[in-house]
Amino acid sequence: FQKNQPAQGRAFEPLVEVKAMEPDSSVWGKNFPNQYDGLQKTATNNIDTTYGGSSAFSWLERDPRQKILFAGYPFSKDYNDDRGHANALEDVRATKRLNLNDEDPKHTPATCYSCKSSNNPGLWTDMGMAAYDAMTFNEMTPNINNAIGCANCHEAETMRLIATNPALIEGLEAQGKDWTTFSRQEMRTVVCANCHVEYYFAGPDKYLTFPWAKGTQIDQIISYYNEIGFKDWEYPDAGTPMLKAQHPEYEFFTAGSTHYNAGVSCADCHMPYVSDGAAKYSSHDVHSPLINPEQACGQCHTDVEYVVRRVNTIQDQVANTKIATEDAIIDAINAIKAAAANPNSDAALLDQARQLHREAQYMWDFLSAENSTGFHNPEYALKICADATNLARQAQMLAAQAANDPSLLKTGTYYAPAQ
Amino acid sequence: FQKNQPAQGRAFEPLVEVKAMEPDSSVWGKNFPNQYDGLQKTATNNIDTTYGGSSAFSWLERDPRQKILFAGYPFSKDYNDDRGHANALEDVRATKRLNLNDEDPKHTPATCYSCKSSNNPGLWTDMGMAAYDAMTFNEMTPNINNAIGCANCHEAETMRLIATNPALIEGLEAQGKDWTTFSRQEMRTVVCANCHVEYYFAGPDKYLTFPWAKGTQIDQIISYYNEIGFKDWEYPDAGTPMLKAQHPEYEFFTAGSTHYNAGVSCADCHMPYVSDGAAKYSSHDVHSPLINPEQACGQCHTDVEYVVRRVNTIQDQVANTKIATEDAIIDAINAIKAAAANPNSDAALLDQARQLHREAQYMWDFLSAENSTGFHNPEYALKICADATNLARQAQMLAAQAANDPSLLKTGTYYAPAQ
Amino acid sequence: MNKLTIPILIAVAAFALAMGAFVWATDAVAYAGTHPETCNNCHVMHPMYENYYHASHEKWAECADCHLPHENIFAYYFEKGRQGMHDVYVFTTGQTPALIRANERSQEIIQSNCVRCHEQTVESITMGAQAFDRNCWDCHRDVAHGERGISTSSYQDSSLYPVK
Ligand code: HEC
Ligand code: HEC
Ligand code: HEC
Ligand code: HEC
Ligand code: HEC
Ligand code: HEC
Ligand code: HEC
Ligand code: HEC
Ligand code: HEC
Ligand code: HEC
Ligand code: HEC
Ligand code: HEC
Ligand code: HEC
Ligand code: HEC
Ligand SMILES: [Ca+2]
Ligand SMILES: [Ca+2]
Repeated sequence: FQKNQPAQGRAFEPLVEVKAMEPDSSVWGKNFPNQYDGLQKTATNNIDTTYGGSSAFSWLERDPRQKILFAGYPFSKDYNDDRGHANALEDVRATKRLNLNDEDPKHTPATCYSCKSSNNPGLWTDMGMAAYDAMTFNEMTPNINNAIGCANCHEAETMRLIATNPALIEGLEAQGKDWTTFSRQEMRTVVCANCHVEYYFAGPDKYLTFPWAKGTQIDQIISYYNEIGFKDWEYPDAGTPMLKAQHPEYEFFTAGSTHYNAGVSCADCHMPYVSDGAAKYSSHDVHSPLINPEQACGQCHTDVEYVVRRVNTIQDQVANTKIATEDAIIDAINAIKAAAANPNSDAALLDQARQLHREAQYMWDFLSAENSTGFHNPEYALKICADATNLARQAQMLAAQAANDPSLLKTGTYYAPAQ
Repeated sequence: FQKNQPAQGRAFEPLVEVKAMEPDSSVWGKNFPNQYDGLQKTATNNIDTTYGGSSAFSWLERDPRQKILFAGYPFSKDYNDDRGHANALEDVRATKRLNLNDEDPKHTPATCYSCKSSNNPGLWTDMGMAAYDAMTFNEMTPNINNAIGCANCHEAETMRLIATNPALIEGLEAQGKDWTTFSRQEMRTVVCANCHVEYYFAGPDKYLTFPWAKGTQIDQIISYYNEIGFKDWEYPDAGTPMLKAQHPEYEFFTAGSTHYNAGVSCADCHMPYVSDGAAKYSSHDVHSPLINPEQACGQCHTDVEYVVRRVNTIQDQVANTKIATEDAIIDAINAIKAAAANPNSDAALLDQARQLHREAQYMWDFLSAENSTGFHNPEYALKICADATNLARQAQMLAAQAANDPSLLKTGTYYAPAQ
Repeated sequence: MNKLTIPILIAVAAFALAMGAFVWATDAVAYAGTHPETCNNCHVMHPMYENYYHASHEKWAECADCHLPHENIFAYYFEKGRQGMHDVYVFTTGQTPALIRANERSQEIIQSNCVRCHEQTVESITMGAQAFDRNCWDCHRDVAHGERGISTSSYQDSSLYPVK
């Protein structure tokens, strides 16, 4: 039925038959012990790199500006770096961002399980995604007992890579794309887009949606959100209708990066071939390629030491520029707050300021929530910083104009001692 | 005498003996006809690329913002793209930037010939660079009768690549570097730094100087200029002490670009090997590598079409971001002008605004005057845009604070109809 | 017969046996030949073989043409033995590194071989007062082992999943 993937025998006889969408990876593991072992290893990984790695260190501690930037939103309470796939369930259940009071209209929906468990493909097929998403997180919990597993990426019968998340299928359709026509190499990137993408919850029933109808570039996503008038939260005291970006690895990488344009896929770097005796297989121990650069980068680059040094250069440059952008946004926030508190402020100008704050911060977040510290697309990262800083400064200027108060133009307010 | 270059015979017998620093390239050409032919070809090149190429198109027409940015300085009168080496003399004599009135204290000095002629190495040796630079352009003209030639790059006896410009030797020495210890591969970049570098004229006698004592990165150069209190001109009505950046290809490329870090030299791309029968030699027809990418890039990159497409992506991104920076600087200029016209403005704040305008515009110019539209170092280019925009917006904000006038915060003033 | 003869004979026999087993187990005799297939005997050499086979020099040169010195026959066989024993030792003792890279000595050998065959072509660029201080493959990155160098994986072949 899938146009791109003709039925095809495996090179060997499976030991056990795995039923469609089997949530338990250990069953698949009987046929494919190397892959299963790899997936298991992601549970205990803990090596860190300069900017990433596998421990769940806190971003709010590492970069306290983010506490200000996310004020009023659960991300200001708890925001850690990601860990290996096998931890997904434990981590989503443990985060302080959850609101488990089902009476509260802002309670966490079941949708938050969407990218954390291999039970999902089966549940979505049985009950439909709309019904799944309409449940609360608490209500869904008993149905979920496996972390990410084989069923999230593979079709059991053929072991093909597939789109399992209905939101991905719909997100592609909205752009007129049909994933079943994709080549194998494309699927080695698209399979990650089941999860490593920007998303939002549409409507009161929290329907999982990827904001891709206008395209997956940052300005297209922003104009999509503006058009539907969506906001994730309102910034306290400033009144800005904010957007939160989440792990847009797929959108960021595919926006003309050098590796994407050269035909490189996520799996090339994050799941390089390794050998076990004579058998070659894809490493399912997915983590930062800087932990095993010989395998991850050495397959294409002869001078591995050089490319790793290069990653450092790029990440340092992005990390520093990102901080300058954060400072500009914080200056804007403080100015908008003051202008909003001033009853004489011009409402129209203030709204313009808020709109620019909204866009500047979303742009910054798009880059910041992307987990490679710019490496997946260095020039895009720096261009986004340049644009976001420009908008943030203009937001501040508009706030000062709204309040007709040049004293709101102070810069470096993050560093100023709190009054 | 040169530590890195042990005396050693040539592989073949020269036909004629070329005397040291021979200014006439046709004499050298008798021994090396291929190289001489190449140099000759640079006279008639006229193919243009999207952002560069060999015709002398006007930057002021292509990007009229530059007329505003250079207001009050000769660059606002005439500023063309560079052409091939053989045109250097014709072009320097023809530019409307010259001031040939020797009575005017602002007359053009002989220093302007420094990078345009193969007569220079001989003249510098005979009279010393200080005496050379103290003459006027008019006075020097009779001594100069050859455009750029072999003597600018080679030592006649050995054909080694050498530093011929005393300003380069001194600029390196100021950083504790001795060019005679450089390897051959390093010289394939450093020989271009005889000319393709940022420079200024020190003191009343216009002594040619490279501002490298603190290093060749942009912030090091800015802090050098700030420390010596140098300015090229004062921005009309704004009163900003401005700096003009000139063709800092060397500084830009060597600031950690991916190709520089990988050991690639200017000559690798701009003077690729070509073959004459069985033997290969360096193309001396120096121009944009996008005109012959198979040779220039294909030696290292198999997929030439891919890398050329990549250059386009990078240049488009840089060109667009650069325009946003120009807009921000123009907004700042207009605000500073207004604040300067306001007798009640706070002088200290206004000076701070000017300082930021000076730095923002120099940063922008460093990127803009660099002739590869960012390709020589894409991330550096975009980081510089981000920083320059940030400073320009802050300059505008300080001007508004100085005049205590939020109406100076208007943005997009370049697009506003002139009053 | 000296009273040491028997122990010596035993020692020699044991040594011969051990060497024989070693040679048999590792297929070390393979090193005597020059066929690229010989090097490919060793599965860790397979990527280099595979990529070499598809690169431009397969028509002209065998592994040994580039990887062994050719100044004279002694240097050739000495290096062949030295390098061969080293590879066999590393391989049989399971110390094969994740990433096999030519060491400095090999690089010098390879460079001298490039120049040996292409002397005429490169004469005018390698000549002069300054040492030619780069490797030919700094530019010609793919002539020897193809685009993918020592890649253990080929590009994912999209034709395996033909569209429609
Ligand atoms: C060319 C190689 C390459 C490709 C292709 C690539 N990545 Fe990465 N990825 C990296 C590097 C390098 C890092 C930085 C790791 C670090 O900072 O330790 C990274 C970081 C990440 C991280 C964070 C890892 C951590 O340490 O926490 C995630 C998640 C990720 N990538 C997902 C993806 C996805 C999804 C795709 C495809 C859309 C992708 N990557 C494509 C090289 C790559
Ligand atoms: C079913 C959803 C899903 C799919 C499909 C998926 N990921 Fe993930 N990925 C996650 C989640 C959730 C986490 C974070 C888990 C945690 O922090 O507990 C994660 C974490 C990661 C990390 C960080 C690991 C570390 O050690 O820090 C990397 C790298 C990564 N994924 C890459 C990929 C790549 C590459 C693909 C495609 C081949 C992929 N992921 C497919 C959901 C997914
Ligand atoms: C479209 C897929 C998707 C949805 C929906 C999703 N996540 Fe995730 N989640 C991911 C991916 C991918 C990662 C790993 C990358 C990262 O951390 O940036 C992740 C990481 C996490 C982590 C570990 C890192 C951290 O942020 O502390 C937590 C906790 C988490 N998610 C909670 C949630 C909650 C709560 C929701 C619902 C509000 C949710 N997720 C919805 C894909 C998703
Ligand atoms: C995060 C996504 C993801 C998960 C989870 C996942 N795989 Fe894979 N798997 C891949 C990718 C990507 C490939 C490479 C496919 C290709 O090149 O066509 C792959 C390849 C394979 C292959 C083909 C041989 C190879 O190694 O290249 C097998 C068999 C396989 N996986 C088994 C499993 C099993 C068993 C599990 C569960 C224990 C599992 N996979 C979980 C993404 C995943
Ligand atoms: C499947 C092949 C492949 C893999 C795997 C791969 N690369 Fe690349 N890489 C490329 C190609 C192709 C280019 C484009 C340049 C070229 O044509 O040589 C490139 C370019 C680069 C560049 C130059 C771009 C720049 O901005 O400086 C760096 C650095 C780099 N890669 C680092 C890495 C690192 C680090 C990894 C591992 C995490 C990696 N690559 C994995 C194929 C790959
Ligand atoms: C990796 C290849 C590469 C290297 C190394 C390199 N360049 Fe370039 N250079 C380019 C490309 C590509 C362009 C853009 C040409 C265009 O836009 O048409 C360019 C443009 C230029 C131009 C403008 C040409 C024109 O079309 O007007 C000059 C001048 C220049 N480079 C000088 C240098 C100098 C000096 C160095 C060393 C400090 C250097 N380049 C190093 C590739 C390179
Ligand atoms: C003696 C000074 C000098 C030296 C040395 C020098 N250049 Fe130039 N170069 C110039 C001048 C002056 C021009 C502009 C001539 C004009 O526009 O008439 C120029 C123009 C160029 C151009 C533009 C050509 C075009 O067609 O647009 C390129 C590319 C270039 N140089 C590269 C190099 C490289 C690479 C090196 C070193 C190998 C080098 N130059 C060494 C002074 C020099
Ligand atoms: C340190 C070397 C150096 C000095 C000193 C120098 N130039 Fe140049 N000049 C160059 C290089 C390199 C180029 C080609 C790159 C470019 O145009 O950006 C160039 C290009 C030019 C061009 C052709 C392109 C254009 O801008 O229209 C003119 C005209 C010119 N120079 C005039 C002058 C004048 C007048 C002076 C003295 C004020 C001067 N130069 C001093 C190195 C120098
Ligand atoms: C803009 C600088 C420049 C000028 C002007 C110049 N050369 Fe060169 N020349 C070079 C560079 C760079 C090399 C490469 C040297 C190397 O790789 O060691 C070179 C190499 C050579 C070589 C060595 C063989 C080869 O082609 O690589 C000869 C011979 C030579 N040049 C002759 C001349 C002659 C004759 C002239 C004048 C007609 C001349 N050059 C003008 C920069 C220049
Ligand atoms: C002497 C060798 C050499 C030459 C000549 C050369 N390159 Fe490269 N190039 C490299 C190396 C080495 C890298 C680093 C990545 C890698 O290891 O493949 C690279 C990386 C790149 C990249 C990836 C970086 C990115 O930001 O996307 C592009 C694009 C590129 N080169 C374009 C060009 C173009 C265009 C030319 C010709 C004008 C050129 N190169 C000439 C050696 C060279
Ligand atoms: C045309 C010359 C040539 C031939 C033929 C050749 N090689 Fe190489 N080999 C090279 C070069 C060049 C390198 C790269 C050295 C470097 O990058 O430092 C290399 C590197 C290697 C390496 C180390 C891996 C690395 O990238 O450093 C191995 C192992 C190797 N070759 C084995 C072989 C085998 C086995 C064969 C025959 C199947 C072979 N070579 C044929 C030129 C050659
Ligand atoms: C017994 C298995 C085996 C065979 C047969 C074999 N190799 Fe290797 N080779 C290895 C191992 C193991 C290494 C890694 C050694 C190291 O890194 O110290 C290696 C490393 C190398 C290297 C890189 C290290 C260096 O010396 O620079 C080259 C080049 C090389 N082999 C060439 C060859 C050639 C040519 C042949 C055929 C004549 C060959 N090999 C046959 C096992 C083998
Ligand atoms: C055994 C002799 C031999 C050795 C060793 C050798 N080559 Fe060649 N090479 C040839 C022959 C024969 C040709 C084809 C005829 C020609 O173009 O001269 C060739 C062609 C080439 C070509 C042009 C065709 C192409 O593939 O682009 C290049 C470049 C080249 N060799 C570079 C090298 C380099 C670099 C090395 C060392 C790593 C090397 N060669 C080692 C014999 C050799
Ligand atoms: C700076 C880059 C560079 C270096 C280093 C280099 N080459 Fe080349 N080589 C080239 C280019 C560019 C060409 C293509 C010339 C043409 O197209 O006419 C070439 C062509 C060749 C050719 C083919 C000539 C023909 O007739 O088509 C051979 C053979 C060759 N090189 C061998 C070598 C050898 C051997 C070395 C080391 C001594 C070497 N090269 C070093 C850039 C380089
Ligand atoms: Ca992580
Ligand atoms: Ca030009």
